[in-house]
Amino acid sequence: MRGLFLSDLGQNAAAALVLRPLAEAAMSAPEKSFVMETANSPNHSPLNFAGSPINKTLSAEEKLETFRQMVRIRRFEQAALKNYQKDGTMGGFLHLYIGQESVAVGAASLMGDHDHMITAYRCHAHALAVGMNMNECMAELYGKATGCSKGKGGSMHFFAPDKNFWGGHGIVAGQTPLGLGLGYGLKYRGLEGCALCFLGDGAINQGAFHESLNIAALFGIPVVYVIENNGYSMGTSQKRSSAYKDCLAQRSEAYDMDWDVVNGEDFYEVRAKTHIAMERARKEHKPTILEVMTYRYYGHSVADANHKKYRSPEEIADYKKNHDPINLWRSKLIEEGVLTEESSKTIDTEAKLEATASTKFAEESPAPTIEDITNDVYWETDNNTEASQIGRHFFND
Amino acid sequence: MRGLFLSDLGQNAAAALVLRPLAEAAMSAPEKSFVMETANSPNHSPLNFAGSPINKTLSAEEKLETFRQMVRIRRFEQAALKNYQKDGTMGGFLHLYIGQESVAVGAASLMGDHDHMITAYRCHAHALAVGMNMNECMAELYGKATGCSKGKGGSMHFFAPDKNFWGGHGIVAGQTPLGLGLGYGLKYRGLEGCALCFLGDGAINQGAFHESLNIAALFGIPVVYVIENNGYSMGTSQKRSSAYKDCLAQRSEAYDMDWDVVNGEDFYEVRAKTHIAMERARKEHKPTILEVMTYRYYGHSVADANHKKYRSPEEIADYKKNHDPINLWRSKLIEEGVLTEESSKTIDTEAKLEATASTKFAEESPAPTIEDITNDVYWETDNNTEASQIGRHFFND
Amino acid sequence: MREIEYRDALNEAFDEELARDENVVLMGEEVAQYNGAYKVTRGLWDKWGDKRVVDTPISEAGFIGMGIGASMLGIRPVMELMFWSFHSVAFDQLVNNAACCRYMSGGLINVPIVMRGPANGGTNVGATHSHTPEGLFAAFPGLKVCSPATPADAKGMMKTAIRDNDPVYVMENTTLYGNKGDVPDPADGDFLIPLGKADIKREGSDVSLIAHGASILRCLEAAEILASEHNIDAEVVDLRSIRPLDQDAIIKSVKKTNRAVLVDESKPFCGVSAQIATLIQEYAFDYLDAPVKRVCTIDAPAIYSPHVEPDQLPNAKRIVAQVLTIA
Amino acid sequence: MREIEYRDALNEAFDEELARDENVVLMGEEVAQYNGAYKVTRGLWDKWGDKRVVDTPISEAGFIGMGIGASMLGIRPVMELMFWSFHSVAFDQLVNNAACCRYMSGGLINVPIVMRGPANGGTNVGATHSHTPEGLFAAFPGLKVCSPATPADAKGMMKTAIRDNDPVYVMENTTLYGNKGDVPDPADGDFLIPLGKADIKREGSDVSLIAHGASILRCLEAAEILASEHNIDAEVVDLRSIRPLDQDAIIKSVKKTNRAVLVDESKPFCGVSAQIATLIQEYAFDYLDAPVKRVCTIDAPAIYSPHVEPDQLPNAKRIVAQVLTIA
Ligand SMILES: Cc1ncc(C[n+]2csc(CCOP(=O)(O)OP(=O)(O)O)c2C)c(N)n1
Ligand SMILES: Cc1ncc(C[n+]2csc(CCOP(=O)(O)OP(=O)(O)O)c2C)c(N)n1
Ligand SMILES: [Mg+2]
Ligand SMILES: [Mg+2]
Repeated sequence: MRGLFLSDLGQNAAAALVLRPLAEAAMSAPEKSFVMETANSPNHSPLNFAGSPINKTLSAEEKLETFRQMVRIRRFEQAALKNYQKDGTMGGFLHLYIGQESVAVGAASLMGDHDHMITAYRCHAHALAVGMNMNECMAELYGKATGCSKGKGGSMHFFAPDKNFWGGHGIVAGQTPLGLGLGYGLKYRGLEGCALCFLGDGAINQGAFHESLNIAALFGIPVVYVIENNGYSMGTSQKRSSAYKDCLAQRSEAYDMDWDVVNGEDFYEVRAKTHIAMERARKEHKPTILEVMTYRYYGHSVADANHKKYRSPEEIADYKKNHDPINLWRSKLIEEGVLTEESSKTIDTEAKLEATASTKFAEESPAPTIEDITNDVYWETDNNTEASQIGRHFFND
Repeated sequence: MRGLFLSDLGQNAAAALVLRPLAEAAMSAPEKSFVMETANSPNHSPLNFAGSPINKTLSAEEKLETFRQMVRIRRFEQAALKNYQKDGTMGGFLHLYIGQESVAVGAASLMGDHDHMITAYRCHAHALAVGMNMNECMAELYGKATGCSKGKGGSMHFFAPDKNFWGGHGIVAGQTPLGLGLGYGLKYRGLEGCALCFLGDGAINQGAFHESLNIAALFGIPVVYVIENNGYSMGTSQKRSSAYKDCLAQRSEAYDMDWDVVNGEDFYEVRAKTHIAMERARKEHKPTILEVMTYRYYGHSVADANHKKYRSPEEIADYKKNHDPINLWRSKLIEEGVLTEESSKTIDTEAKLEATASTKFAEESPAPTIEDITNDVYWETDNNTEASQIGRHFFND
Repeated sequence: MREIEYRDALNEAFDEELARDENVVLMGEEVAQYNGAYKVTRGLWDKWGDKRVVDTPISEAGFIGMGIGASMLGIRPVMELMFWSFHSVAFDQLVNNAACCRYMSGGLINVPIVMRGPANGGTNVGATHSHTPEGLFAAFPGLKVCSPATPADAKGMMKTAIRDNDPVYVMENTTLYGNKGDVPDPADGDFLIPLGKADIKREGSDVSLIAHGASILRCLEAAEILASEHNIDAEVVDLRSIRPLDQDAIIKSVKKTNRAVLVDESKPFCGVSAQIATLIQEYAFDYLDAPVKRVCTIDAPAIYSPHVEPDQLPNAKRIVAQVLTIA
Repeated sequence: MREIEYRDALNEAFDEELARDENVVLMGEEVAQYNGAYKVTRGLWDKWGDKRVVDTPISEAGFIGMGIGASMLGIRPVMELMFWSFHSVAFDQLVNNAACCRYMSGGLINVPIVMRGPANGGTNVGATHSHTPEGLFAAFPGLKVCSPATPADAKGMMKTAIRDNDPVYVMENTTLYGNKGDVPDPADGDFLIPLGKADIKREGSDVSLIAHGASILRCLEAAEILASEHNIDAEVVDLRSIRPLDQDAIIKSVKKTNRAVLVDESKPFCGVSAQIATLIQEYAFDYLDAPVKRVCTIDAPAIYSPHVEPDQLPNAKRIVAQVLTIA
């Protein structure tokens, strides 16, 4: 099935062409006619989503900015990997997103003031995409007090509520009810916005996700669940972890909910389809499941020594060579005359320098202290409120 | 929607007529042609499942026996209700099944040596249907040492492993992975059988159920999930608790699993469709969801004082008058010449007497003792094994 | 003062807080149209409508997680578990997302939720429905847990819990809902009881009976028997709040009486009483004339039988007997 | 004797029990084709095949409940939680169905399952992945819990757990998997260590250090420092099994040394150490020369930072300091 995907967008994407009535029905009129046209194009050749209204509105500078973000994310993670392997100072897990950059950046590029994002442990890209800076992110990996979570969260737990980013969560699918809650909060407050909640292809089999889907559909919650389908949950292929008919997103039909399948290597498609789902959430208070076909080049985490066993080296090489979202986006932008080989190099060099600088920042930052351990547990004690003075809150002998 | 059900089998049942390809595909040839015929009968009049092969094999005595079971269950529960209200000696909850009898009895009548059953807290009928006797059941309600669970389980927790009955479970949907496990155990041991796992229409929104469905389909587990859809979870109607397309059973499609909708007031239909699902499990190791449309006359439990508020008295009265599964089965059997008014009365009288006798048995039985509290916790300590002699197992001061 | 029922005291707390803060929203199974399985939210849906009082599907992980997510945006969900026992299907949301998000974000996120519902045995509903998880949740730093024994405490602590900016888990009790007690009139002003403050429900000098929730009533009964039949003057310390915990009040009482019997409906292994015993032996070591003793629920899953369950739980008889072993 | 790694000792236990009893089946996420996230089940799928070693989806409630259901039919599932921390998404199955089915059926049902996986901090994986729930589960009557500190204990107790007819929850430790230790050769016969039997890992006379799991290694380090730098002769009692608990060994040691420091990677509130302290003050009251002291994980969610996490956990330095307060 993954093989198919390589050659012709695969079974899931093909299914999307055939089985998209709900998504279409919910589209605004111009979007709809756009997709209808392309969906009818002969022999399922890759669709051209550049003409989608939401992509047409992109200025050259905005396009460059998304490219820059993707490059920055990749360079940040490559630096993180190097740092991780350099010595033992970085601890815990390191789940790299390399290969999937178009997904987080595409979605983040659509976020307005009242749109919120939440994801799982593979969260560096989402963090940078919403505007967190490399310094605070790298320092967090180093467990430093200057990290975005003061060294308390680590790689899996980046947060930036001021940028509408709510983590970074380690328990598989544990974030899915939280994402629902973000949407609930928006609707409760009467704000026109939506929650973008990311999860993996393996995460869909957790009970909390299904409970969330039912409530989302029943209550009409403005949430978009984005399954980043990279084909594997750790060493387990999609086929070995999930029962499904045509694709994973289709599980939404059980709840009479809209869905779509997205070719993640096409930045325009990610934006076009995510935008439709976000609008459906914002304007109609209707949830959607999007399944974005993507791929991670590295193992599940840096500790995953097996990742060339459960996937063939050819498969990985083919993705890198023919389906890399950054390469494809670069080609497209060069083709469009928005980017040149040279400016592309500059962006890349800047990103590398920024990553190097963030490493230096992280290395030179102070570590948290033992006293810090018991801060950030309770709002009340952190703020030394009257309430916090009453009774014992901590029980260290 | 419930209103529709009253007049013409309702939306769910209508959906079943239209959307049944999976179920049909899995039928054995004669069953299939049988259903095809009736499904084509004009203007959706109730189908006649009497001619289904599994029903044709029923002897007159067997038919009478199923009737007797249904009557016994109703009389047992009516006695239990009376006893519950008599004085305070019966404790806890009492969830009555009255109105739903055809479902448990229909399914139980199909069980062979290697078929197993498990259900939720509304379990008296299933217990009696698999052959547990009224004495042990009534004594359990009384919390007596002679009860099926020695007074330790109560109304929600009847068990009879020797009769392939595994409870009686109080946490909504908590039994659904256990039912999966029974099927897993059968397959592991190479036995041709299946697990019948019952749950309510409200229970389908629990995460554990969805996890079970995915595993059931993925691993090919011989389990039949029977949603007893009585229209309400406590005071919440199906519409207010679940998002769905045409019917609840259809959620199985998310896992590429077979499903069907069953008119629970028709004993022949319950048997015919349950049999198909059981055979699919036994022979093909394929799970099914069946949704049986049924109704409870009483409140959620005896403590439910509201049940005439969230349902109209007319609705309840209509079910009792026009859709009572026992009445309908009686009429059918009289029509077939299997039962007479007189023999029906005798069966009823015997059932009443049996229930009265069980009340006496329960009342006169001894209560468990304080010492009994710490029995039945560990197999090892109960059996006084060598292992149980090592270390402290209980921590009472 | 007015006498009102424990359930009505809670109801009043919700009503007042719904009026005070438009971000307060009640949710749970059957809390709205059905008025609550135990009628604690009676009339509130009628009064406040669909937005403020919300019926949820039977999806505890889903709706509790939803409440946590919404609370991060400033909503203040007050969520009912029809029984606290059903925590088991939402445990991840309760102990990870509610308790750890603040920490893992380095303090950037607040989770001002209240989880509430009854947590008690004694109504013959069997092992799965009779859990008393006060200690279980208090064990997780980041959470607060309280367990009011009287209508006044129920109202005052519930209002405090709703205003608290951290997750507070309030353990009510089906056997207390119908109890009446004095509760200040709302006309006399906002009535709040802080978390972390114990209450001496009976003064005494010979032995400290330390408990919370319904066990307080058992202690008071036992104290009467001890006084009348054994000439023992027991002090009854109501912890009210398990975390934060009024350690000072505990230690002060034990230093006065030199003897303590802890009464705790938890199971004995690692129950709240184990924590209190540990603190007493540490902080009042030189004042103890006898070991700290405990009266807990007899160590087995909750038995159904109404004939035996009362004896599995702490009761006056068992408390008196335990006191006599050290008096 | 052979020296082998803790992970290989476990692996050997599985292999032997798979051979001994055809009802034994290993299951969990990545246990088969991937050889286990921590390689504890390495080679077993190759050897025993799809039926006996089973990869599951990420559905802990689903597959653990499935194992419990299958165990009622006589299968003996040995189920891995990739981290014990993930108990939170399967809690209902773990504490209700596994712990209570026997009871609620009046003893008609057996649930001979083993749940296993690592339960520890110290690897910088943050709050949600560093829970140590020994006490949490031991609190539920019906469950057994053990926590081996050495390769030999790991093998011997795992084999016993698999043969036990009740649910046994084995808490392993990622920081121990690579440790080597003597384990008897299989050629010398079946090697079993009973549950409920503590092990004196170091004899001493001045103070009892009581612990389990990786904390035992911290105690042994501390004991060396206490001996060499402070002339204090510490006894190290390894509980090994939390429930059943070898209370006799604990009390015997304390009666000898008259002082106890409990070392416990749980959080302090209602942790295993609270239960042990309670028992000691009750059963060795007259023998105690000082309060029982504890060294627990500092009371906050697990911090990520590798610079600080070692100090949040019990370590030799903190143990020595605590011993010195009562020595
Ligand atoms: C409840 C739970 N179970 C297991 C794990 C361990 N685990 C972490 S990530 C992962 C695989 C998830 O795969 P997927 O959802 O496809 O996301 P991806 O890693 O591919 O981004 C597993 C099994 C966990 N963190 N939480
Ligand atoms: C996890 C959990 N949540 C809530 C409850 C309380 N409860 C018991 S039965 C019930 C309604 C279930 O309705 P349904 O599944 O339709 O079954 P029915 O009672 O109609 O047979 C509820 C909410 C419970 N026992 N367990
Ligand atoms: Mg994946
Ligand atoms: Mg129902």
